Amino acid sequence: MTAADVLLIALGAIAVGSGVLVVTTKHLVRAGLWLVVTLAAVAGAYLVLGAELVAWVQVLLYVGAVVILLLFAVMLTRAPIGASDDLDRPRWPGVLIGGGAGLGLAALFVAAYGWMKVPRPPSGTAERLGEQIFSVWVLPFEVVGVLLLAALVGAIVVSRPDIGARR
Amino acid sequence: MNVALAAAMPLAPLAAALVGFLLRSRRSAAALAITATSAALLAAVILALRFDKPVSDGYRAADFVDLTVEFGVRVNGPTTLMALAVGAVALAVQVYSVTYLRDDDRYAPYAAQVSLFTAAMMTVVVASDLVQLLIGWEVMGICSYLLIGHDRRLPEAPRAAVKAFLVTRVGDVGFLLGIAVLGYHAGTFRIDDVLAHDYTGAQLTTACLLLLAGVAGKSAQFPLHTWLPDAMAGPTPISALIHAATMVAAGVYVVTQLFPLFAQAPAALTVLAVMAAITMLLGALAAMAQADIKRVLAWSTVSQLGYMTGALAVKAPGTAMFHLLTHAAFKALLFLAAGAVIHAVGSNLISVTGGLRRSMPATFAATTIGLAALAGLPPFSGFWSKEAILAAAMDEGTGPGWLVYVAGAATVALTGWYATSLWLQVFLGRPRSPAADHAHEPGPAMRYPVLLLAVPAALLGFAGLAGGFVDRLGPGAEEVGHLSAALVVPLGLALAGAAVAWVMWRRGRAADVPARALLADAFHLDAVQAAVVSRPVSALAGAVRRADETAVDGAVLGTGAAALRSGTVLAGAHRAALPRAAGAALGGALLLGLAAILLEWVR
Amino acid sequence: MHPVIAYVIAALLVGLGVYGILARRNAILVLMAVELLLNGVNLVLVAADTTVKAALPATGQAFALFVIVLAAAEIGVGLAIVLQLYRMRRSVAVDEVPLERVP
Amino acid sequence: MNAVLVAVLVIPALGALASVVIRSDRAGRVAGTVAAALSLVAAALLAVDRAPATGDRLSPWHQVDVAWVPAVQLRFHVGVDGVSYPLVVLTALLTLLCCLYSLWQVPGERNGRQLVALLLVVEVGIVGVFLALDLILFFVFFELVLLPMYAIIAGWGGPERRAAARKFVLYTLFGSVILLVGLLVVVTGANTADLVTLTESSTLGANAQRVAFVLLAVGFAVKSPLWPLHTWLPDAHTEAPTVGSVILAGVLLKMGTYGLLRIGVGVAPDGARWASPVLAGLAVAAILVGGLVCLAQTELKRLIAYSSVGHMGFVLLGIATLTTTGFQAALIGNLAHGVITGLLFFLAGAIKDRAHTGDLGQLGGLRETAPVLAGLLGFAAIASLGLPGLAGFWGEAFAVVAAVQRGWPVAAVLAALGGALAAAYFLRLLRRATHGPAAPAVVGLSPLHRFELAAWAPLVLLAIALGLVPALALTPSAHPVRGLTAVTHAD
Repeated sequence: MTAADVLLIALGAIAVGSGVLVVTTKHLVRAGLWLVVTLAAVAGAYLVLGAELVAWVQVLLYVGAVVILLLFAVMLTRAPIGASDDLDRPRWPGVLIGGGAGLGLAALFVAAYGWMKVPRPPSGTAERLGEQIFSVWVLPFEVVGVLLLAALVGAIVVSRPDIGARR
Repeated sequence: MNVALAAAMPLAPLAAALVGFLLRSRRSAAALAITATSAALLAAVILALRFDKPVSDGYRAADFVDLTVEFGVRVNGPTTLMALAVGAVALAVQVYSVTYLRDDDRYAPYAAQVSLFTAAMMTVVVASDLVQLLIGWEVMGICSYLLIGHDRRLPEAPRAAVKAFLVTRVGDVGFLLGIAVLGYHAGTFRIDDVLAHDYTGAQLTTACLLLLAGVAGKSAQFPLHTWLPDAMAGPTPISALIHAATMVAAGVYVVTQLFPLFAQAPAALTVLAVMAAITMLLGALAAMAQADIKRVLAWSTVSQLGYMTGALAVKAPGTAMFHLLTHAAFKALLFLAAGAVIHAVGSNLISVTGGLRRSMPATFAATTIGLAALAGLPPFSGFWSKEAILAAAMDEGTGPGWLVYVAGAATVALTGWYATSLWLQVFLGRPRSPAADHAHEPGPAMRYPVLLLAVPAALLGFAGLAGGFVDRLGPGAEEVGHLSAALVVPLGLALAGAAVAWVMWRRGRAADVPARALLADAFHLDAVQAAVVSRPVSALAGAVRRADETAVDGAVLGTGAAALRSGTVLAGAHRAALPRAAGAALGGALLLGLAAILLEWVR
Repeated sequence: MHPVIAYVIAALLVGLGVYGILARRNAILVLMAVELLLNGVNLVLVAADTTVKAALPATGQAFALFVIVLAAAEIGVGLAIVLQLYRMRRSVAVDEVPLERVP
Repeated sequence: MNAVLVAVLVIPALGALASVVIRSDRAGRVAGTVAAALSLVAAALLAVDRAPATGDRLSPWHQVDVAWVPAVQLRFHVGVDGVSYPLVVLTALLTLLCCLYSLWQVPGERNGRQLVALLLVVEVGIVGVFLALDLILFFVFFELVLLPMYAIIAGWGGPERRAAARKFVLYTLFGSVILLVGLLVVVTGANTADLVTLTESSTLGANAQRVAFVLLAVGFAVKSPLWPLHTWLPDAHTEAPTVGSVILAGVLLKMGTYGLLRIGVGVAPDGARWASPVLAGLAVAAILVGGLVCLAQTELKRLIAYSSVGHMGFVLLGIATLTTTGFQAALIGNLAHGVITGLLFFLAGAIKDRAHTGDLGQLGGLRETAPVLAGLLGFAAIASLGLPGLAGFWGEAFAVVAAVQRGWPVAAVLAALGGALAAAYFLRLLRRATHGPAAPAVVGLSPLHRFELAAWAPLVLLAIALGLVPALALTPSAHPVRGLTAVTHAD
């Protein structure tokens, strides 16, 4: 049990705990806020695992952008501020499949890795990752750029009823 | 030369038939048909005069590698006589038809069909190969179909035509199979080779019994005789042709040609004897009760054919051949004379005739000769041949021989009765209708064939006294031309039958036969045939059609419909709302994962 | 350090995400659950860098970056659709989305 | 002569192209007809200057063998021998007659040059099937026929044409899929697709032969068609235009029986011997079922279609006996059926066009109002019922003889009874349609056109010629047939 393990367990507990709240809370806005906690905890886990750049991108992009976007959407759809009772459908299929998937995967991982010990990897700095992305993964990178552009255009077209509407 | 003559006999009428179907003009059709038939008759006459020893020649027509079929000619004694009879009767019929069908606008195809009929019969007569014989055999069947259905005014004609062809065709199934058995074992269909081949007993019995089915169909033997009386729907000259020299004669003729095979198959001969006995009695009994001149003659043909097959059954093919020839002469005569009577009174019914003796003296004389020959009165032709058959049956001495003898003797009495009765009712007494009152002789083209045929009908029996003629008849003609004391029995029976008819006629009750309805309908065998064969086949056909359309095609259409329906169901299942779709997808993924793990774990 | 800890956390996050997708009716909450799921996957990718001997170093991290970008794109489009849906039907409940083509 | 061999395939293809390209309808039809006539001449020329026989079982008179797609070892290998030659000529002849007929009349006054073009494409496919000496090439031609035929039925057919065309194409496609699997079993098992090699020296194992033969037989049985895989046929025939029915019955069905004999028996003789009793049983069932259904049938074209089922039953029975007699009977039966049924469909089409009904209950007395038409119908029906002296006799009678030879008396008896049934239903047809008083539907029929007579006369003459001189068809095929049975009787 090294310090890294302890840290990881603590961050994991936070992530999973707030994740549970995300999918169970009756307040829409709180779900969004709990999501922030989860994402932040996962970013911490990245740091522990030595993925510095990923961690910061996670904070910037997820916590900074995605969640804000989600909260905007909550507001734009005029969600009620208080608790609402109609957020969930019958739970058991979700419990069954979700539990099965989560615990099953966990069991698989445990079976696969056991209590294997590895050295701490070198930290993934922006420099190292950047070399990788702009040499080996440059083609996917470009493709992702095009995809983002397409998503941008798509989001605008879909959300604006006056574009493409029949006159 | 003999070969060429023999080949000309079928080929000349065949050519006339093929060309004749394209002709429209009545005059050229008649000229062509009569010329060709005359040529065939001429060839037959020359061949009969030149004939010295049997010849056979042919060429390979069809190569089935293991089996070959030959087209050729095969001439022997009976061939020459049969060809003469066919040619003579055919010519008489052609000439007679020119007048008889004076008002018919379909004379041209009719003449061509008669030519084809003649060609087919000639083919059967001279065929050197069983398959070639089968060709003539069945073409005759289709010609009889076409000709019986010729008369458009008779509503029953098409039905009778179909019946004639179908009944004989059912018999031909057996004939074809018999030929197949013979040809397969001998490795050839050549008649000479087939006769020379050494078959086992079982093979011969099978083949002969199968051939007998075909013979029974063509020669109108019980139980396939039902088509012949109905065939009267055809024009009268056609009846003469079918009954005298072609079609019905073909069956008997073929058995005489193949007799060496039958002689080694006693079982087949026994069956033939039973068939013959039933046929002659049945025909005579049915003839007694008919109200229609032509139907009397038709049933008498059935009965006389029984004599011929009876002669075959007692191993006397030459005698059968003799009766075939005398019968050809007097039956052609009788039909053509009956045609003259029908032409004169405008009806087939006996009840509208009467007293025609005075108004139609030539027809009267000819019919008298014909009926006397039919009844077996000396010295007319039928007497000689019938006595020879009965003597042969007596000589045979075995069970089949006695069966044929007893049935034959009884039939003699019945024949005497109905021949006399017909003669008295039609020609004697007084006219029983206005038409009969004003009857007159037909034109020369109809009169002369009748008168000419009267000559052989009267005198052909004496030919049996000539040794050369008897030799030509082939084996089994020992009894021909020999009279013994035993002839007293049949002669007495014939005279007794005639006497009874005379007495009944004098009392004005000539038509009062006991059990008339039963006899007139020939023991309801038609109805039996319909109930046992026709109706079940029709019902089966309907059932099969329904089954084919619902079950077999239903399975096909059902496959299509099922595919469509399952497609619709699956498509509906895929149009799920997001939660269900997501649940299904994620659950499916989970299951796949579990399955993979399980597989790994099992391994 | 023991990578299995990170893996188990990732697996649990995936399970939570699946549960959320299946159990939530509100489209925005479904999208949040999707984010949880994606984070689980990302965590696996990053943790895999420590255990898998790859030909190139830090491949998992590069993949994780791509996934994050994709997630951003996805959330953008997804929310646009949700807003459009809200505009049309005054509701964002996923099980009220009509399957038939609106005439 | 090898150029002629290719020309037989190329001329109709060019003709089809020409009749589509030419703008004028009339000129397009004429161009197509000329191409059909030229291809008939080329086909007839194939009998000239034959190469001497090199093998026992399959030695083509002429052959062309060039690589086509070397990557998959596909060769363009075509050739003609005594088995295929009569069928090639028959195909060319029937196509020419159909083109002639289309010069005069096209159903519903729809586009005639397209119909002619499709007929020519069908000819290319069918002739290709008969000529192909490579299994894959065979399959390509086999499938080439399908779509133009679909178009002919769907484009120029009767009121229910779409359903019938769909059924035709789906059903036969189903058969083709099975056929393809069978061909691939052979090709992968023997490692060659060359028919000459395969027939002369088969290297297939016993099990592979059985599997291959069953697959091939099912595939060909759909096309032939063999009961109970026949139900596409009546619908297709009833709805197809006259020329479509003629081609369909006349030569398209022959692809099935030809394939069964040439490929099924030729490549998998052991499999054929193993499966032959079943095949014979089905063939006899086809004969009887065809006959009985006809006896209860009330529609003219359907009746003729079902009669085809019976006739092809005789052909398949001949093949199933695996005797030379049976093979020869099957080959001449194929030809005779093509000629006679082609004629029957021409006549049925003429009657339906004029009387506007094919219902036997509404026809009647045809010989009173149209004696020539009635006479021709009578001739065709009589020829079709297997009257000795006409073409149909040899195939049917000798299929029965072959069954006796093979030692199948029951099959022989039943098949012969089927022959009697054929007589029954054809005479019933004639009695309903031609005899009796004239029905209202047949009063005032237009007289026969000279194009009609020109299209029918060759078929009438052929029916008589094949009947009187069967050697015309039997002599060329004697050698290959002897070789084929030598294989099947090798034990």
